[in-house]
Amino acid sequence: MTAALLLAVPLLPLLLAALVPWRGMTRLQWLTPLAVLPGLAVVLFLPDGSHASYPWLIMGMDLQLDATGRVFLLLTTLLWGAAGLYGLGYLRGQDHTARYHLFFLLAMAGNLGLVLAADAVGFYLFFALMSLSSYGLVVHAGGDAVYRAGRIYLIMAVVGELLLFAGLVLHVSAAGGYHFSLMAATPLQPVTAALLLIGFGIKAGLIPLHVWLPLAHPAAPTPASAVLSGAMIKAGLLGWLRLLQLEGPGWEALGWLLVTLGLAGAFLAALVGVLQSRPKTILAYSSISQMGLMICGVGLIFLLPDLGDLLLAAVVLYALHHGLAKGALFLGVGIVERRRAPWVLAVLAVPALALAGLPWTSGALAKQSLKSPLYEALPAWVGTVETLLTLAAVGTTLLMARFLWCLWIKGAARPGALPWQMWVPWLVLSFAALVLPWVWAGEAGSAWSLIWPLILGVVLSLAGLLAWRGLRVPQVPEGDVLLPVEGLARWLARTVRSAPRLWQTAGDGPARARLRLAWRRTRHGAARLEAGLGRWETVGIVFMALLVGVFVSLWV
Amino acid sequence: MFATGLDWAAWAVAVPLVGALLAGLLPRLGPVLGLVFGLLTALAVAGAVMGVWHEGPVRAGLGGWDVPLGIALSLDGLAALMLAMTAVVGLAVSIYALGYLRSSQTRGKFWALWLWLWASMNALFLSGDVFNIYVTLELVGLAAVALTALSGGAAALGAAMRYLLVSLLGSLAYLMGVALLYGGYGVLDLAALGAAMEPDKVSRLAAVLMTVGLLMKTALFPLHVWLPPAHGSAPAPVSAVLSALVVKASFYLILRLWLDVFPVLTVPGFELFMGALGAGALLWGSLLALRAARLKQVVAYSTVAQLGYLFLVFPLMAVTPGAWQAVVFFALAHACAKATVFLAAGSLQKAAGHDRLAQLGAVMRKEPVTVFAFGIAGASLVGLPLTGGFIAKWLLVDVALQGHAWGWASLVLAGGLLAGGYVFRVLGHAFGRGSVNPDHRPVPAVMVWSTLVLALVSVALGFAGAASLELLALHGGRT
Amino acid sequence: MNASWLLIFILMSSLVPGLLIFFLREESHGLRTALNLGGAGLKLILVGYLLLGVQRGDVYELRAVLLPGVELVLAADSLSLLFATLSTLLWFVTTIYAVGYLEGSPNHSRFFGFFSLCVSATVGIAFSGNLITFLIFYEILTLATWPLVVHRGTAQSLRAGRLYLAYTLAGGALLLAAMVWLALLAGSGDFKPGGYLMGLEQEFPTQLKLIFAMLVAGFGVKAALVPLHSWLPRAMVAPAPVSALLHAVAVVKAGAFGIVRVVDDVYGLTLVLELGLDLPLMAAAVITIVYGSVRALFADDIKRRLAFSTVSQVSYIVLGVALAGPLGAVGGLVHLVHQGLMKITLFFCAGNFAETLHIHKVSELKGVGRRMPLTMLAFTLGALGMIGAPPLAGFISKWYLGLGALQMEQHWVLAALVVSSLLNAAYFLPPVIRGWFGRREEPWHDEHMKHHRFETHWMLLGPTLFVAAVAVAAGVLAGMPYSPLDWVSLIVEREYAPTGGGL
Amino acid sequence: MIPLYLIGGAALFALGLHALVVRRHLVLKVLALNVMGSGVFMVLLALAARGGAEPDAVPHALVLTGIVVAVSATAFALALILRVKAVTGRAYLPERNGDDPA
Repeated sequence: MTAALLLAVPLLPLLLAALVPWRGMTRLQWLTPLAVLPGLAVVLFLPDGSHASYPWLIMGMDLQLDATGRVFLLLTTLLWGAAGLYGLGYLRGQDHTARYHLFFLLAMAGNLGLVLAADAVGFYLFFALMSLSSYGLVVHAGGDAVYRAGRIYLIMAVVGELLLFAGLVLHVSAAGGYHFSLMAATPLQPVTAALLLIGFGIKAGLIPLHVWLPLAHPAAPTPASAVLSGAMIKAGLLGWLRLLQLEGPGWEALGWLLVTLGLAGAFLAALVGVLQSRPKTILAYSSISQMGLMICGVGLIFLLPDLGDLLLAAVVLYALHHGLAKGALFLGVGIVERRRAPWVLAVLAVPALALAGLPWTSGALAKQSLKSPLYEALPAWVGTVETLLTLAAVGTTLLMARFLWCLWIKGAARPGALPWQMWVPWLVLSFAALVLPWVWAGEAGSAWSLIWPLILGVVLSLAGLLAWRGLRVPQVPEGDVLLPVEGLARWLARTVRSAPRLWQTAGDGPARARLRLAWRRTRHGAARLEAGLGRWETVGIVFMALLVGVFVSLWV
Repeated sequence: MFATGLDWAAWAVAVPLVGALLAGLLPRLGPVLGLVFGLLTALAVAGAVMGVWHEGPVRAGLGGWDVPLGIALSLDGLAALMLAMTAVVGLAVSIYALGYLRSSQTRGKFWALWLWLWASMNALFLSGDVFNIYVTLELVGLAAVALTALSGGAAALGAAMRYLLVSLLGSLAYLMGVALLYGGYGVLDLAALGAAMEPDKVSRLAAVLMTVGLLMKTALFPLHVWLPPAHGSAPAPVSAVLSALVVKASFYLILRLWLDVFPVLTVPGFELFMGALGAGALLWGSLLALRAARLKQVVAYSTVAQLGYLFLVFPLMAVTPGAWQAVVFFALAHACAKATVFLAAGSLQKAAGHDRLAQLGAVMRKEPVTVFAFGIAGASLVGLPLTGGFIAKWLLVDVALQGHAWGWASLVLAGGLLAGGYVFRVLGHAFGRGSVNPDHRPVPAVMVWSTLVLALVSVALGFAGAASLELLALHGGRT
Repeated sequence: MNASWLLIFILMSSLVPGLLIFFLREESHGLRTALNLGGAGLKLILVGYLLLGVQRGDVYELRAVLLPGVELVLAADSLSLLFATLSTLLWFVTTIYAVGYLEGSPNHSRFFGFFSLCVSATVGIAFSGNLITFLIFYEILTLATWPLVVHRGTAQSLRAGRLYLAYTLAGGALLLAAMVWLALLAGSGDFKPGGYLMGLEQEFPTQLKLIFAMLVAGFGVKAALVPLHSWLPRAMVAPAPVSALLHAVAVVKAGAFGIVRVVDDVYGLTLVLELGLDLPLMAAAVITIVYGSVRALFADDIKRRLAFSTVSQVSYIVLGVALAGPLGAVGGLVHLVHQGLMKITLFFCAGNFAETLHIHKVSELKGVGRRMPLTMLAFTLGALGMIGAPPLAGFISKWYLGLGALQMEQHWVLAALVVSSLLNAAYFLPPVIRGWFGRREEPWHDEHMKHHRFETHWMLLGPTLFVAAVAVAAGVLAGMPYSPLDWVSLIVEREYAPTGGGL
Repeated sequence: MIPLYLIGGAALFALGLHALVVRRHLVLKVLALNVMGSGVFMVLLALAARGGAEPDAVPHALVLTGIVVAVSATAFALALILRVKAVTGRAYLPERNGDDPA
């Protein structure tokens, strides 16, 4: 029973995916949101440590539910279910809905499966399934800009996959098996750790590997953006939590690296995000920024192994909070496009403020649980980190203000009906931010450290709003550091292509012509010589020459 | 067994001789006589081979008259194998000729001459003394020239005339050598000569004259020029016999002489010289086969090339004494393959009315069996597996490498590749989209199937390597 | 009667129909198809029976003396059956495909005759019990493939045929020399796990190295090792079924299989390691893998791209064997099957595109997914498998290759695998993406198969989907008994019995 | 005496060879071959006489046989020349070697 239920979590979306593309099966699309049900059932009914093996599948696969997995599975099912329902309304009347649902279900299967995977191969399999099928979601709308976004997304995803492949193979080889339990028992080599760091970092939006995010999120249809930003980028985080060993000597450097990059991401992404004007791009940068905080949290786990359990729980909670809030924000973008009403904006302000850490929201809970362990930590630098974490909320507040502003002034792009499939999931996710603290027993911290950055952010936003018209805001292109890299790649491709000599097949071109000429000359020469040999006089001379030749040779 | 191997061997000479006489007297019955006497000859040869197999090498004077004045027959494994080769190819050619010459003016003459040639060759293989060899050599030469001239056109007559002059010149050189040998040793018997041979001037001079005379008849490069026109202009069965058997007869003599009579004279320089000539033949013949525009020319130049292999026997024997067996097996494989190729070429020429390669494609597509036979035999020439050619090439490379003769081994392999070049060049036309030939004359079935059967003999030879080597080991020359 | 005669029957089951087909008249389609499929089906059954026998541990062996010391040996071991089963299964499928593909074109009898000969030669290669027998069938394969390469008869295909012959015949000559030399040093031993040259390395180290190089170069021609590969892309002028079966399975695999035999069963891994032959072979394989991928990247013609991809992918097999460790061997050998399945899928798809819509170039694939979704699906699965996306077959191969590289402490090979996979993605993803997401405004102008019930002729579509499904199953169900991975593990266990190891 | 015959035979052989090469008319070529043959026979006879009082019978038998062969060969050659003359109108070797379209 457990085995069947666990397998059904990824299998049901897969089966549905196999059915929806067929002509005459359009009605099955309605089942898409229901494909998360087995996952929800697992979250609700299976105890921690539920486990099943499928030795016939691939090279043998194991699925397992643990505490971390349960939270991630909850987030994933909620978000995919909500986005799935939302998508039904969002795409009504559009072309290619079958294709959209196919990729949506495939990615869903991957995302659900990877949470349960208990071995490296299974994890990698579902991770790849999710990453590659999301391409279909990213490029769904079509058009040059979208294809560019898709291309970048795909390149990054494939590179990430391959680095992961290398990292996993290295670690599996060292461990002698690919089950997480076995792998956890084997010390991680630095190279392996680096590969895993980068491989998952691409997905998690670790700077400077984040460049695909600001391009892909605006390009994708809104429900897809919601799951991309809310659930899928968390898969990278989960990967780290599963595979990077949170203890052991020599990991300080890794911890410092993650803390530094995380904090840098939190601030830089906020800075760049504020300079954007498309709402979904702003949200994407916000995601990078928020992921920075979580990454910083992971780094802290390395640096403060004593607090590992608390910090781990905090990071997981943060992920849940961010996923739900960000999902709600993205879905809200689609709502505003159709109903540019103040109440919509008001509802949207809930997850936005939650992200910024408004007390009594999930954001407050998450931030508190992340920061509170730090108060007890001994090293002096912890204080600085804590302060920086708090300060990051200013950036978040600014970003949210900017987001709401841009959404308001640019809304109503696609007026149309607002079906219940859209607003119901959106409301559910929006208010999840308020519900979460009630179901999650967290400890309350000092509210002041949450509120002052929020207030500072609001003040700065208002100041910025007033100053906005008089200032020429510097434009940062979406994808920031991507552009120079892209230019370099183009130049390389051009150079390689324009070196035809290098790619010329042997035997083509001038060499071939020369060869042909030489062959013709040889043939003519041979014919002339043969004709000469054929003259009777020559025969006589050759005969005598041979007599002499053989005679001489007999004396040699 | 009612008769000894030698009796059978004598019948192998006598039967075709009688057949030739009868066919000459009764030209209208030529085909029937040819077939009947061909079969009988083959039967006699089979008896002779079995005889050698069971009794070992034998020799005896014919009719009780021994050497020097009588005619002595000598039969050992080598001779038996040559007889067998002649019989197999001869039989196939005879059957083929039934179809080929059906409507020809010349068929009356053909059968008499062909049986005559067959008898002469058998006699040559069985001759045990140098003068008898001269006589049989001359008989072979004249019969071959007559067959070449058979079609009667200007080209054929010119080629035949040239062939005749070359043949007579070669024979006379050989005869001069015989005279010198007799002067030196007073005997004519091969074995006796071999036993008495001293490396003196006269012997060397005799060896030179005899060898070069025979080289001329073997058409070794650069004395090959008479061969392509002769083989190219003769009727297909004749070309097949000339290319497969007649040149081998003179080579057989060269081999005999240097195995049984002159081995004491061999020096590295001579071996190298002959090897160089062989290499030259191999390269030159292949080159010209690659450029020839007509099918029969391609095949004829292929013969020039492949004859080069035979002369590698000298350098190879220097490093591995048993190399001659490999070369003889090669000759055997080549005979079957080359005869097949010529017969197939004849069928195609007959079907198309010409043998210009460029315009042959359509006809080749209409004659798949013939092309298939050509392909199998071609594979044997190239040395591809499951054919006699492969075993021959294996043996040649084997003996070369045994003696660490890398150069000769590479030459053998390179020759195979060149053969691949011209064989597949021909076959390529069967697959080309060339012009459609409107006047395709169907080829009689007997030609098609005899060609195919001979091709299959090439395949069978691929499995006969061990048996052939065993037969060759029964070598009675120097006893 | 001796059970070993089964081997002869297996050879005959394609040879006899092949020879009979040569003599059939062009019009007798039904009889020809019946002969073809009957032979293929019979062979499948016989091979299946043999498979069970070999797994039980039965010995099948036939010998005939060709020359003193030179024997023709047919024998069935688990490695033979890996190759034999693959080629037999794919022969069956490809025959159906070819019947559909060649509908309405001339020279059927010739085509199918040689086609059957090729399969006989391939199976002969699989069941060769020593090097000489291997060479014999190897050369017959050359001979039987050439007519298929030049089948179209255009100047281009004749040129391709010439090039093919020039390479393969030269390769064959090199092999012949190497084998004679080896036979002189060591006699002509039968293939056996661990090789039969042990003890000679003290006496003839240099000679053994040289012979190894010659053997690898000789087999490398067919396995399309760089720089001996350039016949392969040219040979793509052949009809699609030929490219599919022969250039994805029979010919290139024959070369790779030869290298496998040389490394595993002639020299033996110990000797290969002792003589230091693993590293050069590995280097050759890696260079080929990367070079082939780069060339594929710049090829617009679909079949040409697939051909260069073959160049690259076949070397995975060589790489796996060169790693000379059990895990690497699993990766290499299983790729023998996996690559065959995936590549034949891709070639079938390319054939379907060309036959149905006259699409020959990657750039023309835009929007083809709407018109031919099933073919495009098969193409996608094949392409993703080639890239190594889990859970498809290619991933299993690469996974084991990676583990094998690390097991033998050749970390750089892992890097090469990653780079090559990246390149694979770079040349396989664009056609897939273009096919599904590209938009085609104008209707398809020259549709051939409009009248068919499916997107194309069912004899083209059915085999394509079947091989795609098998390729997927080979990956997804790799853990099941009788999967390629399972069978390969059996082979490797037998090969490495003393040393052990495995995951 | 004997060396003279020997040398004479060799000279005849050489002369015949020379004529065979340089003379163009076919009858002359056949004559040249006969001269060469005579040279060989002369050598054989000289060798027969060398044995002492009793001349060796074997060379004589050889010469006789040789003459028979030579006569038949000559007859055949002359017949062939007649055919050549009848077909081509000239009793010369064709200048082109065969029909190879060079």
